[in-house]
Amino acid sequence: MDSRFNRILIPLIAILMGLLVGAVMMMSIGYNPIAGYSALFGGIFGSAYNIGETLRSVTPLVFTGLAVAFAFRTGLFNIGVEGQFIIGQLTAAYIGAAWSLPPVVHALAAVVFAMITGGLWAAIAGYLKARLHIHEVITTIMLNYIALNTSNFLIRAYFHGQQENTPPIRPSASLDMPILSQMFDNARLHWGILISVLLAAAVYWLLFRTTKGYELRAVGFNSHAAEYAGMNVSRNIVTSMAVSGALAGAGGAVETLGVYGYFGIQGGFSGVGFDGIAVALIGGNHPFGVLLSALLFGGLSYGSSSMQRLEGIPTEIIRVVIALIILFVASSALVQWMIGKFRRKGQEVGRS
Amino acid sequence: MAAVVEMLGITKRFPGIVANDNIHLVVEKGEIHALLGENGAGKSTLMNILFGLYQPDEGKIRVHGKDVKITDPNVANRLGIGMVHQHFMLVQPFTVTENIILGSEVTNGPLLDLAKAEKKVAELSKRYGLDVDPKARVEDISVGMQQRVEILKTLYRGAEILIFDEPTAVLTPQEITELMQIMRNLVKEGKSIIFITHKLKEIMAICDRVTVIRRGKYIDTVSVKETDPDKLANMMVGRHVQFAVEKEAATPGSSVLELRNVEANGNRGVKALNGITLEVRAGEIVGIAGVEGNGQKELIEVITGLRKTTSGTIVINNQEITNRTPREIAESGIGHIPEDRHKRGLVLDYSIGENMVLNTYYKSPFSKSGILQFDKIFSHARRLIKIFDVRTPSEYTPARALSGGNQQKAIIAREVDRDPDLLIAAQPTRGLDVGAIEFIHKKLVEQRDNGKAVLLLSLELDEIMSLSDRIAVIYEGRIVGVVKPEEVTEHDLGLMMSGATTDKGREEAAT
Amino acid sequence: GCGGAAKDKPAPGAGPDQKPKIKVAMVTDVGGVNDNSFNQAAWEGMKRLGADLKLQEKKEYTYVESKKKEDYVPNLNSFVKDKWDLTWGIGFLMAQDLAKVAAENPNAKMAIIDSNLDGKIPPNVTAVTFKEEEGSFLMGVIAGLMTKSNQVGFVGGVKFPLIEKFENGFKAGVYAVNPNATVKVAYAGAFDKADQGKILASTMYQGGADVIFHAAGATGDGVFTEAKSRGKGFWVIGVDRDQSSLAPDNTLSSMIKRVDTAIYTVSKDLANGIWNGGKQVELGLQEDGVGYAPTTSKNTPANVIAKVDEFKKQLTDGKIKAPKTAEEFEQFKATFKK
Amino acid sequence: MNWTNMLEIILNNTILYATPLVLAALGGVLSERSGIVNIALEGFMIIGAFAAAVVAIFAGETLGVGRMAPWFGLLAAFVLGVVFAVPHAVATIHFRADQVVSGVALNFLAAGFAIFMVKNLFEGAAQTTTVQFPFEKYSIPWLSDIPIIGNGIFFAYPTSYLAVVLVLIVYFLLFRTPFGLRIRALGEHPHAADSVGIRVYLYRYMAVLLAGGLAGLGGAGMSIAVTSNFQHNTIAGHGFMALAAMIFGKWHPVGAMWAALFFGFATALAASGQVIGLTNYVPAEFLIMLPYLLTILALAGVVGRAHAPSALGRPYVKGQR
Ligand SMILES: Nc1ncnc2c1ncn2[C@@H]1O[C@H](COP(=O)(O)OP(=O)(O)OP(=O)(O)O)[C@@H](O)[C@H]1O
Ligand SMILES: Nc1ncnc2c1ncn2[C@@H]1O[C@H](COP(=O)(O)OP(=O)(O)OP(=O)(O)O)[C@@H](O)[C@H]1O
Ligand SMILES: [Mg+2]
Ligand SMILES: [Mg+2]
Repeated sequence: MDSRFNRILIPLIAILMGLLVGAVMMMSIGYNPIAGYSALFGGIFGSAYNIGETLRSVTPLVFTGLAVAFAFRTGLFNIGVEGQFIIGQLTAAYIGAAWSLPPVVHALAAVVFAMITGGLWAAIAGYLKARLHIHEVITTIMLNYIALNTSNFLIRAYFHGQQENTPPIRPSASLDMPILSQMFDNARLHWGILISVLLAAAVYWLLFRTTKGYELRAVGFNSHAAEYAGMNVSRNIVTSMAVSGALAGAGGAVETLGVYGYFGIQGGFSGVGFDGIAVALIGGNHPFGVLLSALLFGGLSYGSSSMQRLEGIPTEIIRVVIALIILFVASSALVQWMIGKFRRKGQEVGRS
Repeated sequence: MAAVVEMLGITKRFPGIVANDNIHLVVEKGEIHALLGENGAGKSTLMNILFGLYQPDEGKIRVHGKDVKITDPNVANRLGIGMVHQHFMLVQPFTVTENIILGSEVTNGPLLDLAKAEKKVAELSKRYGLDVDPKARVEDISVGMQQRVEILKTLYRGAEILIFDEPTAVLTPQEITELMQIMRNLVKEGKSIIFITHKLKEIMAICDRVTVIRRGKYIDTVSVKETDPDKLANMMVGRHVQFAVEKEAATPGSSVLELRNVEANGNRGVKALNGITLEVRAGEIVGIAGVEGNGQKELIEVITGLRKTTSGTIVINNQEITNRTPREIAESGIGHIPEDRHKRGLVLDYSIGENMVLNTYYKSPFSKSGILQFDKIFSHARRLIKIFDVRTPSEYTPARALSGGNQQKAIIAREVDRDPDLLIAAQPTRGLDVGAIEFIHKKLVEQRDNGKAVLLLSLELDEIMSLSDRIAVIYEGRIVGVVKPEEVTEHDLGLMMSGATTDKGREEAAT
Repeated sequence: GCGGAAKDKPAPGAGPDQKPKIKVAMVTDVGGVNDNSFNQAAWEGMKRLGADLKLQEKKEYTYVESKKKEDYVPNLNSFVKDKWDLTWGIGFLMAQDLAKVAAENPNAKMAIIDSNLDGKIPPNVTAVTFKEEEGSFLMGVIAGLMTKSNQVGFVGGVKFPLIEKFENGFKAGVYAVNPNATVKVAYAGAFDKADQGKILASTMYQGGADVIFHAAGATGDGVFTEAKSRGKGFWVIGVDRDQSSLAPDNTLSSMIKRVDTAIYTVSKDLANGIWNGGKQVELGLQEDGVGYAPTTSKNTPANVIAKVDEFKKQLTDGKIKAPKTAEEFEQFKATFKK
Repeated sequence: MNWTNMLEIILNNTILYATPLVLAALGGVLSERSGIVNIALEGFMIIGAFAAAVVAIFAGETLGVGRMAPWFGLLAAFVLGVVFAVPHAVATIHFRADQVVSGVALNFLAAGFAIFMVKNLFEGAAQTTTVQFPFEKYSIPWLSDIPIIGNGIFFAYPTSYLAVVLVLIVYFLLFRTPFGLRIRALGEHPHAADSVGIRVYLYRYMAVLLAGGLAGLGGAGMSIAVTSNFQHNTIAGHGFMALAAMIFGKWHPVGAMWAALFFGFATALAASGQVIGLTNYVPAEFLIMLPYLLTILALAGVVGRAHAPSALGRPYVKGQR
């Protein structure tokens, strides 16, 4: 019970400590932290529109966070989410524009195929690890760049609409949620949010409730024992990379179908995949933890631009704050120790 | 004689359990003092305290009559206390020399002087008759030699008081006799030794006095001359223990396992099995006797599908399973108690409950259409924990937190409970206390009496002798003879194991 | 706001004697406001407007930086929704997003730099584009005349239409003055990899090129450092703004884009009640929207500059047309004659 | 262009590109050999690049030390790299933080902090001014007269020569000194080290802090040799490439160097490919991604798996296996 209590308390304290340091930084360069943070939180919750956009900016992080977390749970470090996300975006943009299908079906088809391509892309790294024992960290890093340039080439050579972008997807493929968007004053809310929550639940169920999940985690913990128990280690490695990549691909798909309606030639990485690593880790690599940490992470980074707009405070401060929060969450031992000290103080006071 | 170590009223608590509860241990100069107790009794803990790895909650320690606080291994080293840990503290990729000098290196200016260090090591090993190759990598040498490295580590640091935590659990009989000789040399050199073992005859053989603890409590310290194995077993377990395995003569039935000229390569690509032919029939226990490293490991791996054969056939229940997947083979009726419990036997991060279904998790009732049935899984675990007396806080405890002894019981429970046609038991009682051993031997015999086949692999000759109905002797990847235990003495067996019978043949081959 | 495009009254608070008042905001792209490039130029235009109309920073003219592509829409909305008179989107990257916001808020006035919104410009948007090909053409002329080895180079950021305008305009300029000079073209695949820029530049210089024109953002910094470290005789031509400070002794010129002028004029016009919504304002040499940097004279001899001005005239008179795409360049080669 | 020129420039660019990666990868080797995962290399490089640029500018313009300026920058990069490694060390060693999490946090921290400081130091600018006195390439007497490799290899930035020296130093440190023996023992079996009285925490601290410093030097190699300024994307994934080089090089300083050189070679090759006009036959994008493709192919070809130090990533807790 105490540990469950700490599981709530530690992150909260970590967040507070992070914001505190941020406040000190603001003061150090002559900004007013109160004003800064009110701008920040205004930027997050201030209006229906902001709330809506916060949720929108959180959505892709849930997908990438889940992708990284799933891989971690099965003993793999997938730094390739960035690239798998791109593959998903491209696939969805293509199917969304090139095919013509009835509404819902079209959107679903695009998402599903994006999951397949994203999964296959990640499976390359899985295969190379399983068969040739190549460290997945290297391959996934390399595959990021390969994905980026392949996508750029395909768009430029075969699939560009006007300028550097793909043609817009057909309405039938869109994941927009007009009603909800209206409610949030035209914030770009879309079905992807729902999908992300469903996938989080699915991941939880797959990992912790199913036979396959039992196998995948066993292989991650101790491949020798898994082999002894008759599990096919290689196939499980490929599978878990594929699932992880599929989650990333889905993220790319909903970003294309729900937010932009097109994809384009990219000058570099959006960083959403790398942020996914942070999200997964803050969330303790647990699907539901990922939901919460995505909210935290996405909220703060989204709100930071109002901070800059209204108070002229550099958004980097929020990067620093986020960094510190991650650090404090990670060093739970530190926080626990502080809680402990605090409690003991309390008791002494109580006694005297 | 003066007491070199006095541990008085030592108490150590761990979350949920009192590992040591007011324990006394007094060791005198030049004696070999045995520390005896069940698995989880608190022996390793007590020794870890003496070596400064744990701090006692209560009690005091005197060394050479002076009160001391042993805050960390450095202090222990300075007090001349050295420990040979139960789980070796060796850096696998390092050479023997590097491991020995680690922490007090031989240098030449700022640089390591390995050449000089190797000389030193060679001298030491000569002086105490501890034969090691200073240049060899630890990962490449036998467990016995690794142990000698551990001992050299302590001697290199000038230890006067040596702690041996279950050194013999992992040794071959030959190595054990060697170790005994080494220990005798050491006491001749004026060292004092604390010796933890579960094997009473070892205690009777070389110890002067023995301190017995049970469930963390001090029972008594007696002189070996005034006691005998039965008394000791009684003191330690708290009841009478049956050593001799009682079993009727076997009534072998149809053939369950059959290997014909099986060949396979070892890890380094060299041939480890060359032409094994062996049969195990229903209702009999076949023991494999052999010096470690003669192909036992590979033999089991090819049978269970963990290693590919290069030629030959393996048949189980009249169906060929050569080079099938481990799962297919397991399904065809094989149970396997693996030799390395931490590497293969358990997923240490899974709960005991989850480990109890490690190879049946996908079957009904534990899995229904791909979904795990946790209620079934954990009730199953509760049942086994009860029957096999696994000492664990609960079925939800991670396997990592269990005493190795109890980890072993958990594995045996899992495999025996599957009631396989052929049960392969590799080193099933390694590191277990007499009570546990008695229990496990009973279980194996039960299997046999229920008409199942058992393939027993053990380095303990007397275990092989007392359990087996037939003994197959393995030497250099070949079965060099099959005998009945009542027809051979341990001595003959030892000769066969050392390849005596085939010496001539080898010489010819060599020329 | 009060709809109706062309004949908009001066914004509230504007009296006969005092300066007209207006609230103008700009949204930078991911480069940030101090990107040493067009975001920075845009902000300079804003500041000039502010000084001119005595506007108060943050209250009446301001900017917000975008960290990610996803930020564009909310950033644009943040001003549109508090009813600022004019909201600028800086850079083609936010074209689609700006169009979307404009459509959702027909009463808000918006403007975008570097995109014609694929020709579908809503009535409440002014789309400002530049004829980069014309400016690049002039750079080509300089390069073509200055090269001794008859080898010049072009380093692009990412290969897509906008950058290809630079490439082809430049090639045409070179061809116009020096048909037997070869142009080596390379793309870094990124606007933010100075090391790639440096490697490409050194490869070109080593291979014999002596003038390199870059249209590669921060990747171009590498071109400058390489030229600088090689010293005299290795020339580089900058882009977007006057970059000669990066390598004063090696910079021949910079193809400047007067984003600042664009922001300034369009905003000031609105303050004075002139608003040509729904239209594309295309700024070329004619309109001084593009041109060569004032520092060009430092390392470029007068006769070359004279030649440049000559071509500038031909381009503005429409005598010759600078190509935007590979195809147009081929046609140009076919039709162009001395 | 003629082929000798071509070869020269390819070699030269190979070294140019590899240098920062080598330095950072050395840091990675030290840290991971001691058992501490270090995906914070990117962050340390950012900090190093930042510190080097700022100090080189300050030293050059305010102190007026002229050509010496970059050396001050280099020193600053090392120092600030060490400073920034402190939180990583404290979190992972003392507070047993997940080492990957802490590394990710540091990457954020470094990026945020560096730009934040730049904005304060250069009135709001997102990048520093241009470094007036960056490193210049030096050619080594005699050696540089050798055809091709003379100009190819022996005409490089001081940071490149420094990198080579440091590779040797780190190699000796790790494999020829007691310090190294202890560091490697910690990476393999910290309990064993502890049981012979090695101060586990102390040595891990030293390794992680040194790693920060070395990666910092790597960053400096970018900002005061390659780009001559610092901005938010001066370090764009280089830290992760260094990480890859470290693994590719099997956690060995020399191996890491070869791996980094391999990346550099592939990159230089691709660049030359574009310049000589291969783009008429192969799309530019494919040449751009060539290095990454080649890396995977190379790894697929390499026999013998790289296996990480056994205790890598596991926080050390006394009395527990
Ligand atoms: N670090 C620890 N944390 C928690 N419990 C511990 C720890 N060390 C020992 N224990 C508990 O203390 C008890 C005694 O452990 P100890 O290792 O001393 O037994 P042992 O006598 O060595 O057993 P064995 O004969 O199997 O070696 C065990 O039940 C174990 O669960
Ligand atoms: N992390 C841990 N949590 C709880 N108990 C632990 C932990 N690590 C070790 N222990 C306990 O410490 C004791 C010593 O560990 P050890 O492996 O020596 O057990 P053991 O029973 O002596 O092993 P073996 O049975 O192989 O002789 C064990 O009883 C084990 O229960
Ligand atoms: Mg023990
Ligand atoms: Mg034991």
